[in-house]
Amino acid sequence: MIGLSHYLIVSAILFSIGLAGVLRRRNLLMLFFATEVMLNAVNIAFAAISHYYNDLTGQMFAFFIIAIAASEVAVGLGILIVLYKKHGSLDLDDLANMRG
Amino acid sequence: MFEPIKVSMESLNLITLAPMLLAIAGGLVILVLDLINSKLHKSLYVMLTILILIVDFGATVGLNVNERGFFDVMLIDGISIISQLLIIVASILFTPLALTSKRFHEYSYPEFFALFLFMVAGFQFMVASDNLILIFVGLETSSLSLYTLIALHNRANSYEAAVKYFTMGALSAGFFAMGSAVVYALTGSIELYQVAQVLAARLGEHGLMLAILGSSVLLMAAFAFKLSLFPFHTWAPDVYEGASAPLAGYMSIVPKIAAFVVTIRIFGMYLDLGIEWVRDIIIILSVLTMTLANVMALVQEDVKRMLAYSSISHAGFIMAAIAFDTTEGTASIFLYYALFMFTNLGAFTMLWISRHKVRRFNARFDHPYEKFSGLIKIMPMGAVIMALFMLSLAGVPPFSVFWGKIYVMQAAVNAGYVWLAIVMGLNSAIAAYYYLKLVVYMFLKDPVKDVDTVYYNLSKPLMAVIGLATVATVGAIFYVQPLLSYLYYMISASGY
Amino acid sequence: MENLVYIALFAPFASSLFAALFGMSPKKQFVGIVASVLLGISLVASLMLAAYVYQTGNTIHVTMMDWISAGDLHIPFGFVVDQVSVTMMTVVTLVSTVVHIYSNGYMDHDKSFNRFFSYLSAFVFSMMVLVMSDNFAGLFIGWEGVGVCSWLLIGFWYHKPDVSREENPAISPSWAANEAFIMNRIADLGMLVGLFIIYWNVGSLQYDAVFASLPQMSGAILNAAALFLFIGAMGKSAQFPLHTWLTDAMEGPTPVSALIHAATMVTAGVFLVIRANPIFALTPEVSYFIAALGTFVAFFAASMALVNRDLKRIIAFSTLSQLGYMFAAAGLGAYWIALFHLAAHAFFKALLFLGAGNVMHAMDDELDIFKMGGLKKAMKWTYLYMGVASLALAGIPFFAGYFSKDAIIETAWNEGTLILWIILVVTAGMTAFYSFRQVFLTFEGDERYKTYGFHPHEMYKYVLIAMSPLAILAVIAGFFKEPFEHFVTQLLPEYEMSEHTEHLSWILGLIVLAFAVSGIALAYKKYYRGLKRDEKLESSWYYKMLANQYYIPNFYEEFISKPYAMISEAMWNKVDMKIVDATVDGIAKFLYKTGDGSRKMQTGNLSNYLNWMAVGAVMLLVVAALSAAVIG
Amino acid sequence: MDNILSVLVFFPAIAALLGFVVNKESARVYGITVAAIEFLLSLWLWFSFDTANAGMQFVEMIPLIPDFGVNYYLGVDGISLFIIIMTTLMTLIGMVSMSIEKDVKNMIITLLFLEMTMVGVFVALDAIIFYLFWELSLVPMLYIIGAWGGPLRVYASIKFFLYTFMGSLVMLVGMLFVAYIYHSLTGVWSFAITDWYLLVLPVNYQLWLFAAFFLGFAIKVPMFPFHTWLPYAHGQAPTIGSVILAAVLLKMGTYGFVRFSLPMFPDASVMMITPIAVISIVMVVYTAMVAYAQKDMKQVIAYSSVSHMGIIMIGIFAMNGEGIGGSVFQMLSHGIVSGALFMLVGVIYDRRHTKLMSEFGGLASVMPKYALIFGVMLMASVGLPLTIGFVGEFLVLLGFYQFSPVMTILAGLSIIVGAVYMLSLFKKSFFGPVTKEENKKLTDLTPKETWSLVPLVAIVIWLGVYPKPILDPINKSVNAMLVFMDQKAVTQEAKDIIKVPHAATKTGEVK
Repeated sequence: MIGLSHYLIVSAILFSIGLAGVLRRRNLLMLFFATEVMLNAVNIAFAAISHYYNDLTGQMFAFFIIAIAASEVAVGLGILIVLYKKHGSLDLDDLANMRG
Repeated sequence: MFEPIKVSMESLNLITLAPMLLAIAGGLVILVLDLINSKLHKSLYVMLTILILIVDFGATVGLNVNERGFFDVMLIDGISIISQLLIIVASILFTPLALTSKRFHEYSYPEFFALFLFMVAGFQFMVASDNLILIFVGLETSSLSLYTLIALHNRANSYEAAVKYFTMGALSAGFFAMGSAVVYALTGSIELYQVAQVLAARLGEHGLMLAILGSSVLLMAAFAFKLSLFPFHTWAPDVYEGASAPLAGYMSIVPKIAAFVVTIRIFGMYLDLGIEWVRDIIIILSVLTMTLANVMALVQEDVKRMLAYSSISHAGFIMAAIAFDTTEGTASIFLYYALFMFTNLGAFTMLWISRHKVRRFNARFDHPYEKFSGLIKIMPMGAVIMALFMLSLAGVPPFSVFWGKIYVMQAAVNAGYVWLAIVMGLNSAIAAYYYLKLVVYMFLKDPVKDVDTVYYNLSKPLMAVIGLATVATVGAIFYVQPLLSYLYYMISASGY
Repeated sequence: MENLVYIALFAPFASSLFAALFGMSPKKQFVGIVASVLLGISLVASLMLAAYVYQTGNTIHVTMMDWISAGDLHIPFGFVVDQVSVTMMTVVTLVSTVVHIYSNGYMDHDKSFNRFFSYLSAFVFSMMVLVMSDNFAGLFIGWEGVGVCSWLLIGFWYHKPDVSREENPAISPSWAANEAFIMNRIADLGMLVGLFIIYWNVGSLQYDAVFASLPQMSGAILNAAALFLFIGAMGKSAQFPLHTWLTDAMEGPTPVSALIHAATMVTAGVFLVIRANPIFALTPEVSYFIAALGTFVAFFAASMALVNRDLKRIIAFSTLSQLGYMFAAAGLGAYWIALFHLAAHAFFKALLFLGAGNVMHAMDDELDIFKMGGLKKAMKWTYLYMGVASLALAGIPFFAGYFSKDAIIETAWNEGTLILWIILVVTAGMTAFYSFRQVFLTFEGDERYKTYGFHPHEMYKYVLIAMSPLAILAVIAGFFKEPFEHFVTQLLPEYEMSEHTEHLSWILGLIVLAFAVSGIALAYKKYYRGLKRDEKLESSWYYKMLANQYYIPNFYEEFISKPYAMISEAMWNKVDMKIVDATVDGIAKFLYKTGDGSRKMQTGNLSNYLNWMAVGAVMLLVVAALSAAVIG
Repeated sequence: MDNILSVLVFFPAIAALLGFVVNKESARVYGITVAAIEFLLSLWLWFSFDTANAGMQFVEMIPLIPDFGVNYYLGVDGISLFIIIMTTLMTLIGMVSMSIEKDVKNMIITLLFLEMTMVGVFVALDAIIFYLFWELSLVPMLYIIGAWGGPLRVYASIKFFLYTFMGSLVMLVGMLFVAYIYHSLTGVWSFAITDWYLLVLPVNYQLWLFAAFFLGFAIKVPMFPFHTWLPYAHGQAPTIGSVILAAVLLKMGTYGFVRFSLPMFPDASVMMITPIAVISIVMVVYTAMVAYAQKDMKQVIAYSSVSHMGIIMIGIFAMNGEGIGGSVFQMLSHGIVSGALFMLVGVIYDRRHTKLMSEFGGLASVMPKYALIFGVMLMASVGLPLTIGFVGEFLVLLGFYQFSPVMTILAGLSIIVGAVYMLSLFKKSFFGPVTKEENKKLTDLTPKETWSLVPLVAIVIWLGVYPKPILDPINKSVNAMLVFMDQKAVTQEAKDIIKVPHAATKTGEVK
């Protein structure tokens, strides 16, 4: 029987994968995907907990996260496109003009 | 079986939503105006924005203390009102900086002002709720707007800044969401007051502390990012540098006020529950932040970057106040920001008026120290005023930041953290060095040749802003008392 | 009478101010005259006061105004004219007046003529304050005042450059002046401590209050007070080991040497002991120490005088030696005899110095007696004066020194301090020898000065006349011994010889006389005919040691001055700059370095930033877990 | 005129603001006029001061931040009165003698602001107002050193600022802590010193607070080993800067000890006598030796300041009327004398643009008037009786003797080592033949210089001969303070050591 803890473990694994992606990826686009993975991991958790408590709040939260993730992508991709136009690259390591 | 949902308008208490709605509506109006006539001058938008914010301010002032509204997700307590007021005032003060004598292209887009108003609304939502969803929505609304505004500055550095801020913001959003999920898992609620009740009831349970630890660390990481606390501060110098000076100044105040309010709500709750290690991590973060940011600021070559580190350090300084969990401590946060606001406004405005389209002094920086060399000879009043702001930031009495500092330190002493007060004092002394460095450049060095255009961007509105900032910085001693008693009243009314 | 007190006191002050008005202008003869007249007025006033005190036996006590009052301390400017102070006043004003008149002639060609009179009168004023004050603090004012005037006057010819010690043992007038001032300061610290002891045990610094409360004070405190006061006296009266400044002080103009470094200032130490006799009378150990030290110095100084070639230094050593005699007397309790010798010594020693001044004036400031000889032809009167003074100094009967010095030697016998007596007697012989060695080498024998191209001439007439009172007193002062004793013992304790001593006194006198006469005879034998250098003697170690003042100045230089300078240098370069300041700068540098180091985390690379965030989260977790574990 | 203190504080400040409008050429006259009026006002203050009253006079109190206990609270007593007068006097004289050619107007405005802060420090009776003026005084001085100073001016000025700033921030924490205690005991926030005096603190609190205040004051004094900013500051500062710095700014530290540390923490003060005396003796002897090693005239005087401040410190901790009264008097004395000495060095620096003693020699022959005044000041500096320097030094040593004879003797070495470096300076510069060609044609004091120095000479002698008019009010307030400390002290040891003068017990005056 798949219980709450299973969902939570999946969520935690997904979150960790996302985090690892954020930390390791050099390509900005991949990095965005990684953050999406993290947010979706949270969504799984919320949905599962919501079910567990039989409470709708968690699902609501998940919906909001989906919405926000969508707008994040919108804004983020917009910035990325401009950046790509300017730089011609989405590699993180090229993006270190300001430091110190 | 299904009962019709009855929602009475009174119970919704929509007035609590009015301020944010006003700002959003204002933003929409600006967009519509642009649709009708796309040739309108930026000054119209600036003035419209200010007007909208003034109305917003009026609506906020009119709110009653300790009310809830809109299915109880809106929380209008004392700190929500004062923080909204501070946010709006700061927004009003920073808006006229668009009216430079030289044209900077982001301000020619009406979208800039619409986004600005949406951002303000987002911050207002953040502070006016104890519902984690609403906080998250407000946070993201404001952040996404802010990223865009930064990118609008249309320079290579701005994009870089926006991307860095955005990416790290996304990660912190992940942390926040995960943290909320853990809280939800623990308590079955995302309303902070219910969370507090549940936790209080279950606090003795075995293993609960571990979960609380996880949630609070995730949430703390999310807000430490927003508050630019060490080691989550790394974005701040780059973003300040990449953003335009007004936006950088704005970022040093408003998002932090909003984030502080949320931090107070969440971690104040933990502290009230008697979870002592929260206090420790707050203090450690605070000490690390103010010290390391200070020493890093010592070695900066660019004034704006130095001010970025200085803002980080100030944030660290104030962060400690949360750990005291006293009315004075909470009051000191708002007092500090209220006073800091004017000085920082002035300082960043001074940078803004000296901003050139091309870098004339240094290939990398817009505002290297050399640029201000001998400013006393070129524009004496400008130099004196800038020096006043620097001294204020350094905490020299009787300028505004001093009163904030002393109040935070008094709160520390009262809460029994005398050593922390001493650390704060010593940090202020270290900080004095880099502020003085600018004073030294302005007053004690000779001008670099061919610097006729230091006050390149100066215009009447900017002069007015600087004048206001100067008066507020110098005359702080005269309004600290009413400000303090108002803050005190509001904060104690909301039980902090 | 009060007015007389103020006249006596302030006439020199007025004189000083008057001369100071012209201090920077070229020589004005009237400045000297006015100064001399004002000093004369002071002398007359002092004499009138002396007569008054002598006749009525009353003392005059005036309080001018408050000086310092703080806490419980109240110090007024108060002056007292009693038997002791009036004696000192008379001696001081008399010698001063003579010296002032003398200086008109001596400083004739000096471009700083006016300035000289200003300093000289200022000195007299300070000296008067010193002797007349009714409290220790007032005495200290005068004490320091004479010190400063002495500094000014020794360094009067400040423009002279420093030379090596071989060329001039005093290096330069300004060097000598500083040496004198600093050495005196060392002693003054002792004196101050003495005052503090008195104040905190008595609650006042007034003489009468202090002396009245002596019986209630413990022996240890009295001893300490006496000892510290005497340390003060040692500096001013140039007692060993603080004696080197006195001979170097001869760099000053000769009238200064006569007035300050023979007749008045250097006797201030003796005066202090006499003035504070109630304290010293209660502290026999300290008193005995004083007597022993005085005796030692008497001998020690005389030994150095034996071989010296410098006209003025010889007299300076003799002064030192005679001061030793005075301290011996005072230490042995014969305060009035000490005072008597002080007065008598003032007359003949001033005369001796002024005579030396005449010689210098004649010899273009040459001081080496080996280069003189046979001056009697050119300087008959000076020869006479110096001869008389030397006779008095040697203690030849019926001259002043005979009465006073013999009394001291007799006292030493009377007290049963046989060793002191022997030393003092031997010293008397040495005194006679070096005095006449000097007189003979200067005035008698072959006229060596001719080979050096000098053209000696006698001093101005009026100067010689002005010196005459001193000469007369040097001869006759001794005859006033009885009335003097009667007069001052109204205030000072009586000192009577025991019957046994009384009985032997003529033998004792004869012994002393024998020593003195044989000293003169030896001098006559060796030097009357002229200078015969004895190479072997002069190259002997003891001759060299004496000629180099036992190498004490060299010792001071090597072991005090130089190390002090070296340590100071090290304190500055090593400690202050390298340790104290470097620590401060080090902290600043450390912070700066930390900044430089920590900014490296700001790589600009977004990936690193994100990693930092993760690190931060982990760090928070660790800290929170640790904290939770500790707190529980 | 009850608000004369406010007038004294803000008159120069307002004048400074108006000074921005004054024409450059007239700025100097403007400054001198303002300073002269300020000086006359301070004399009027003295004139209307009730010498029979030991307490605070001309008290003004306006609430500023009542919720936080900060009031605009001013007053003077015998201790601060004369320091204020000295401040206005030295500012006036400094301005008259000023030889700066560059940016005179800026200098005048800066000096007037500085004067406000200096007067403010000495009249403030509210700790926060005190702190405000205390910190604010750093800014004009930073500018004076940094803008008109020598080659190392920036380093020197920043060092000066940061060092003192650091110390005073710790002191600020101390102040906040006292306020906290006051609040927790009375339920009222107050930073008024007179309120704080009433607090009877346990000994351990006293010690900690003493330490906090000590750091702030000690750096300002400056006490060994916190003194190294001073030689740099003096060495680089222009003459006027050194004059004000030595005469007034250093006094803030010692004044702080008298105003805060002693009455507020009597037991801690008594317990700290020995350590402080040891430090002070080190200051006296060590810095005097360092002074002797200097090659630069100004550095000699700079280090001599440290040495003299050591004497003042010892006097303050003598815990009796003689010592504390003497200390306060010595503050005035040192202000006048060191100010004058710095002016004198400035005179020669203006002519030769060097301060190295090796460059001179024989100045007495070339500049007799200069040598005369230098000589008088030198004698005052070494503490010759009948000059102003003696009275204070004598009283201090006398006072401290009661506590420890041995340490008094060690401190008394001051009169020897002081003479050593001063006389050596005088000999090197003024005596001997005129060796350097440049020195042969030096002109003696100009009328401007003469007229700024002669009043100081007059004061040096007047107060040396007749210090009573100043010593009496000082004494009165000091006695009252001692009575008060004695009553307040918690431990018997402290009560034993604090000596209340008989004069004070007789009249039974209590503040």
